[in-house]
Amino acid sequence: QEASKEIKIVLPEQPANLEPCGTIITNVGQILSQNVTEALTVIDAKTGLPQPKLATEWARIDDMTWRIKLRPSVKFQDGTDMDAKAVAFSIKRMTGGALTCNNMAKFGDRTLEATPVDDLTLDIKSDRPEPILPTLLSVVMVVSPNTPADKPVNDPVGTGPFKLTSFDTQTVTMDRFDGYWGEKPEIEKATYVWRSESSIRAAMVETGEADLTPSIAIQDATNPETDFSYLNSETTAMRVDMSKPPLNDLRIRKALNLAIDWEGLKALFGPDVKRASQMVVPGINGHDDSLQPWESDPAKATKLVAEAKAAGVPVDTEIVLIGRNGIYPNGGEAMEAMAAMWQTAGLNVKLTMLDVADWIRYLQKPYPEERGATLLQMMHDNNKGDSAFTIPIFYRSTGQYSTVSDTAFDAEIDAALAASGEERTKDFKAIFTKARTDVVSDIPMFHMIGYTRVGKRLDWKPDITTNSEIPLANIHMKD
Amino acid sequence: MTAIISETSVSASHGNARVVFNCLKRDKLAFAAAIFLVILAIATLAGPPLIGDMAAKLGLRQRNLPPFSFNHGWLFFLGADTLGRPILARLIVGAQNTLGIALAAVVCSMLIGGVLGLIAGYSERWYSQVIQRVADIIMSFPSLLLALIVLYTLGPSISNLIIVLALTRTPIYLRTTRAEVLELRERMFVSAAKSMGAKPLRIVVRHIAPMVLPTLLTIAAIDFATVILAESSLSFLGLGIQPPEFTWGAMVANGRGYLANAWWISFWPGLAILLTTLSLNLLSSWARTMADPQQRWRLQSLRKASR
Amino acid sequence: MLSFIGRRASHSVISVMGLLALVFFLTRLTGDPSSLFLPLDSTAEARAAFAKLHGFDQPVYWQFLQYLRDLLSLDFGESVRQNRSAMAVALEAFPQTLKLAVVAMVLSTALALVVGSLAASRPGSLFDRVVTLVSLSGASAPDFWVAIVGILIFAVSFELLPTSGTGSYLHWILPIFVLMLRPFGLLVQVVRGAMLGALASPYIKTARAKGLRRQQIIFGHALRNSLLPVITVAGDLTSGLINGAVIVETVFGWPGIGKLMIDAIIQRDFAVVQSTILVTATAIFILNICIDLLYAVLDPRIRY
Amino acid sequence: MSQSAIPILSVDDLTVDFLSDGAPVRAVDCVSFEVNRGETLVILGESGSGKSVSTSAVMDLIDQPPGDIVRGRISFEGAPIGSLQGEARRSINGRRIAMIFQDPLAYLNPVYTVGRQICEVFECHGIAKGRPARQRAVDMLRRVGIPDPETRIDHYPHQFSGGQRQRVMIAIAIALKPDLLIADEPTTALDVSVQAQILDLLRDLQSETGMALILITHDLEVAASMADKVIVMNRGKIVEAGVAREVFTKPQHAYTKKLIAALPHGDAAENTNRRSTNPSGETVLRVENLTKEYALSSGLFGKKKKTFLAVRDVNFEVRKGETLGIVGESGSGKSSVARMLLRLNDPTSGKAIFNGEDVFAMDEHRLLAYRRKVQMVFQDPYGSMNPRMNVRAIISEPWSIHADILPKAKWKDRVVELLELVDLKPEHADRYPHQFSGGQKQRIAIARALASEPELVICDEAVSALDVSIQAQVIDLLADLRTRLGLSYIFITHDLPIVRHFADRILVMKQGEIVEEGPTSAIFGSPSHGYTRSLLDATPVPKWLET
Ligand SMILES: Nc1ncnc2c1ncn2[C@@H]1O[C@H](COP(=O)(O)OP(=O)(O)OP(=O)(O)O)[C@@H](O)[C@H]1O
Ligand SMILES: Nc1ncnc2c1ncn2[C@@H]1O[C@H](COP(=O)(O)OP(=O)(O)OP(=O)(O)O)[C@@H](O)[C@H]1O
Ligand SMILES: [Mg+2]
Ligand SMILES: [Mg+2]
Repeated sequence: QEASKEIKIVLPEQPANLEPCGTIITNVGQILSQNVTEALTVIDAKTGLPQPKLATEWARIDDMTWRIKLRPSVKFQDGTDMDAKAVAFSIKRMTGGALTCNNMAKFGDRTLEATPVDDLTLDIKSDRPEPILPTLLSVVMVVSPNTPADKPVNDPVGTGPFKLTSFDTQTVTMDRFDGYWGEKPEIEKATYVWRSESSIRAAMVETGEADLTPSIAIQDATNPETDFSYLNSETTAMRVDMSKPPLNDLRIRKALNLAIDWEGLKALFGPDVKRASQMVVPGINGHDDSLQPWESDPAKATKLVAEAKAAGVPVDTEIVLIGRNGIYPNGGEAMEAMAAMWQTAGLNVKLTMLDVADWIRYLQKPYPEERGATLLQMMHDNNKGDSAFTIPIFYRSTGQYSTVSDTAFDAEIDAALAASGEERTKDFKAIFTKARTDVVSDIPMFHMIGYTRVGKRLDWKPDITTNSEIPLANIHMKD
Repeated sequence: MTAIISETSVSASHGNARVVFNCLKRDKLAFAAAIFLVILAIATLAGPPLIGDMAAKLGLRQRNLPPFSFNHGWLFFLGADTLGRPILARLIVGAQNTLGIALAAVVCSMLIGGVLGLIAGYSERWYSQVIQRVADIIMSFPSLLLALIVLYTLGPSISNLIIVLALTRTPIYLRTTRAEVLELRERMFVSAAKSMGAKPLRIVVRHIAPMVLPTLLTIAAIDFATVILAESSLSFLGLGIQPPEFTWGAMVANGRGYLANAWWISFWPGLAILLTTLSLNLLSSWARTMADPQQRWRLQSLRKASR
Repeated sequence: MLSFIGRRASHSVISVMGLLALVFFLTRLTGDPSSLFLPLDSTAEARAAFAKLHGFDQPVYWQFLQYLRDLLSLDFGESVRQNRSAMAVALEAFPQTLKLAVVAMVLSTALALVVGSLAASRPGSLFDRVVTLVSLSGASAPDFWVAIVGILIFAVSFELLPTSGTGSYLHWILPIFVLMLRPFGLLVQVVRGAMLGALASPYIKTARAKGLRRQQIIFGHALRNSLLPVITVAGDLTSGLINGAVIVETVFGWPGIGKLMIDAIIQRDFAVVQSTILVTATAIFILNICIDLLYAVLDPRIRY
Repeated sequence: MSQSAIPILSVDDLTVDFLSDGAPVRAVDCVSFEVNRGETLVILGESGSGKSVSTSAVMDLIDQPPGDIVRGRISFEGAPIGSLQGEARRSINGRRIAMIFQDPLAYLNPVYTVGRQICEVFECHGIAKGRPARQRAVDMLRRVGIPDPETRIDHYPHQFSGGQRQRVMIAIAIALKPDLLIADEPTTALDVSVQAQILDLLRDLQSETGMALILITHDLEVAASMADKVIVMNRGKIVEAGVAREVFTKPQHAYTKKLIAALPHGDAAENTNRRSTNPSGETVLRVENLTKEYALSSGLFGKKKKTFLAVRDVNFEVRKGETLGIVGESGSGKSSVARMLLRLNDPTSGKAIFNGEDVFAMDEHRLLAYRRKVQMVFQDPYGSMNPRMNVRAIISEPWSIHADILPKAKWKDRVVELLELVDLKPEHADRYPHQFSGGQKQRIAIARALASEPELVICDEAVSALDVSIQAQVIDLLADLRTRLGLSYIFITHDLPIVRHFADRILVMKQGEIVEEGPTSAIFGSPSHGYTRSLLDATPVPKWLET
């Protein structure tokens, strides 16, 4: 039956554009990734390791260079061949600077140079040793060489199993691409719409107006038959500004961790969230399963504060707790609750909720000069499989969000980043342990859970990657 | 002689209060509204010291506690909110900020809008045009943007909140006033006052403003709700009132995500807003009748002759 | 009369230009778009490049001059988010909002005129009381509250209406209903108040002496004399809706200008902010001119 | 008109109260009368005696509450109509019984053209629609003597003069040739010639359709010329009733006697006049070449800007302590002159020199001082009072505007004094304008004008709604003030006996121009202009003297 092969997905936000270079933006990625455009590699959700996609194999030929073999006889949706030239074009388009490219953020300030070796082989050279290049390549969407190189587009042409047919202010639609190189998907047509109210999205799936919606609020996930929870790659935390008294005192920072009623707080985010002890989720290279999160021990927290006070730490100084509106569901309430708990512990915490643009000033360096002691609400999303996307920005003294300045720690981090294999994993774990117990520059809260409502017609389950992609090819119809 | 006059005037003013009260009693709905507002005022003033910090005390284990049970104490009779705090207590404590902000914003915008509207309507000078075009500009200026700008330049605070709310609501009063003035100033009694030598200020204040005021009061009474709700949507941007302070509007907004599961979180504050607005409206409509000599009989005893 | 329109139009053009300038400078006080547009973890260089690409590195007055120059050639700037002309984005969204606003306002005004007049013709009657209570409750209920509960009831429980979106006429019902609540409530009260005064006027006696029907007296004579405040308030409410029926657009997924403007403001997509304001302000200014003309049509004594 | 025929209207024992917090005000007390087909009943009576209220009751125009018809039976053609509602009432009002209201400005809807308001009568009774209705309306306007009816039909009430509005009102009432016409002071604002025309029109209608007429008037000459039967009311009661001739020639009741006696009979006025005795030579006001053009754009997008020359090159002067009477055709620009003198309308050209200073060139400050010295009694007293102010506030307004006139402590007493001067009661001070009869409002307006102790008072039809006895009292008051304080008056009126009695000099206006000017006795003795002569000749003759 024709009709039943069409599905409708309802997203929380309208994608502002469909530029394939912006697939790390959730609502762009959920539409384009794996559907319209594909990358050279994909990250395996369980191991965090890169798997072949448009690239079939890769090897490091020297410190700076990787050689990639491409999948043969792949065609773009406009009929052009996917070859080394096309890939080189895509890499150039992304890194060339003629275009503001969101995905570039994953590369930091690296520069890449791709040179075709033959039709299906190319060399990628970086300006510094890059042990995890194949992981990074998972964010390089390969687009048709006919795509303008200096202008963002809204009608991307890739190699994926679906071809974009329309994009307007109300819907995105895509049809199955018959020339796809891989297995033919069951779904023939997909329509994306968007509603920002979680309860409306849930209602749409319930009434059959839509078939699937990622990320509904926990209070709307009431039907165990259709609502699936999945550990997404997000970790929530509070960043402690270590440079300002009284937060520069370790006892206070520990007390901050201990003062929270973690079990109670958990109720805000649902029974399935996982208490976090570090800033990356399980499955990311470097995650230390054995690292224990802080327990809740308000009595001890109060004691620590009293000790610090006795030692002359100005614990009465006002600590500004900076929250961000709408950062994650119930984020505001969590801040209110935590502020109350810290006040109970004897700290002078004052809550300010800010709009993103204002909040960002506190998140990123350079921090506002006039700030006092601050605690900053934040959320970190590492879905790229490697702790290299986390550790340097938070813990290295040059890190963009870091308040730590410890040269010894910097050196440790640098060594870990240059390492590869087992050693890399071990080093990362050590760093997380140190951050958790000795530095305490942050208060990891929870590894968050996403809830997805999947209509009864579909046979599909969300996983950790759902926040960045919803591959239609994986969705099957029930009977 | 003077003694007699002063004595009679004293008893007259005493009598006036009685007359007004009697008139109020004759309009059942307005009377109920007045009683509600009095209770609200008492609760607002006397409630917070009594309730203390019960309203702010977390109870994460009784999140979203359903209403109508005394198991957790009477404060929980209306249920608990998303952080397990008693809604009833929060309603009482939140009233102060809510009513304060709304009252200040509505009164400011009504006064400013009304005065400017009188000027814009009565005067034919250049500034009348300027006032109107500025009002047009404010009307076209997205209130959210205004809020953001104030937030960025002045920082969030209750007084800035009131400024933003008052500013965005001013044009409606201004334009309504002006429209009525345009018609009123052509009336004969205005000409008559002019011919007696009344200065424009006097004409506007004594003759025109009292005729415009009832309409403004009608709008203001409804605006009360508008302002409370607008304040709650601003709190999404961080311009609203900052936790741990809260208002009814913020409470409503807080329950927004829970309408399907825990309706009571936003229902009670919503109801409080509704009842307050309703009461104000009933009173304003009563006052309107009272102020109009041609309608006042509706509130009078109307003793008929025996037949 | 034409001279009046001309004068008003020229004043309005100046005001709109002033508004644009105001918006231009003030929005730039509200933070740097690059930190919002680029992902949180992008580098300082990337941000600088972005700023350069879009000219944000220039002094503000210079940017403004550029903007003015572009305006002359009807170039309203590019949306940094949507990768297309900001004016196109605004003009695409505006009709959607306008449709909603016009339908909601026409319906609620018409309904309010009838209901308010009838209520005023029998003040204190049961009908009057019910109208007052219902309209006021509607006007003071939080609109998102009504919207969501409406969806839960009519779309989810009874499956009578679609939850949201656009398409058939059924899609219009809930959004229009929600949009009408406040205007209806306010207008009913304004109509009722003005009508009470008008119905007590001597010319109503003349109408009665002529033998006119009750409806003709109420709607023909009294209502006509009460319209001034009504159209003013209705105009103001319309401006409010034109400026964005944000809640309705958000909840019902209606691709209108209100949500667009809010998003653009939050994301500091300046070109879009300016274009949407230009569009809505133009509409509002035109509306206000029309209302001023209406005053003179409705009341021959009014002169400008 | 046989004896046995049932009267077309009979009112029996009508009693009307107005209710409020205090004791009810009895406006009409046990009034009974009847009218037959083709007959004219004239109701005479003191101002405020319940004439308008009792006739309004016939048309069910009294709002209950606050009005309260305590008892009474009203039958039309024998059938009771007191409790008729809806359709049944509609088929009578306007079609069978029509009414001309006393205060035409307030009783015309300000936002509709007069044409529409006339056409409406045809439309709502299903007589005619569209073009034909309009054509009829034009005819009606022509019949009541509105010049250029084709154009004027599209104008709004405020663009008409007082007398013209009154005629529009009449046109509305007689449009359907009703069986019974209630005319409440239909000619107070009309000059004698137009008045004659209207009275003829009414008589024609009576003979044509057998219309019965209830005419309320203060003008005894008019009453005499129209009446078949007369009733006289005083304080809500009928004090005398009978056939016209009897009542006029052999009045029984004291009040009636007083009325008839107060009538300034033609030449008798020459002798018993209240003209100024000591006219000084000092000129208070000199008007030079005053001209007023009204812009006539009907509607918003009015085609071409037409203008209407309402006042043309008018020159006159007013001396200290004298009364300048202005008489003239209705619509001849008298009120326009008055309004310009008070700077309520801007003149198109001309000058008005008040005590040596040009009024039209005064700055704001001087203007205030000027307006203190010059007061006006408006032609529409109701419109000129703020409906939200009670009488006390209205009368004391001049004192609060000009703080130096009277200290606040004395206001209360002075208000009472002024009210008594114009024959109102002290307790009226707490009432609001809408609670008064037409004549009472007019008296309030006079009291207000006198309150500010002016030098010049412009009275625009200031006593036309007053019955002769009160009229005489007010004129005496004015004359007394003039003598004692040297006040000057510009006295605009249609009532020739009054000007003859009161004015020192008279201006006669026609179509915006002064056609004749001179001392009163000269004008009345040897009128030179044709129009003046026609005015003086038009004095009506009692009906019972006609053949
Ligand atoms: N709405 C009202 N409320 C209270 N009293 C009223 C009201 N209308 C009229 N009256 C009183 O009723 C009495 C009769 O009024 P009415 O208008 O019938 O007088 P009238 O005989 O027509 O006088 P005039 O010749 O001055 O017009 C007056 O004393 C007046 O004050
Ligand atoms: N606002 C106006 N617009 C146009 N024409 C007007 C206006 N006011 C008055 N007129 C016309 O000017 C003429 C003079 O009017 P005015 O009121 O001065 O007459 P009047 O002498 O006072 O007459 P009456 O005795 O009937 O009151 C009339 O023909 C009238 O129709
Ligand atoms: Mg009368
Ligand atoms: Mg006149």
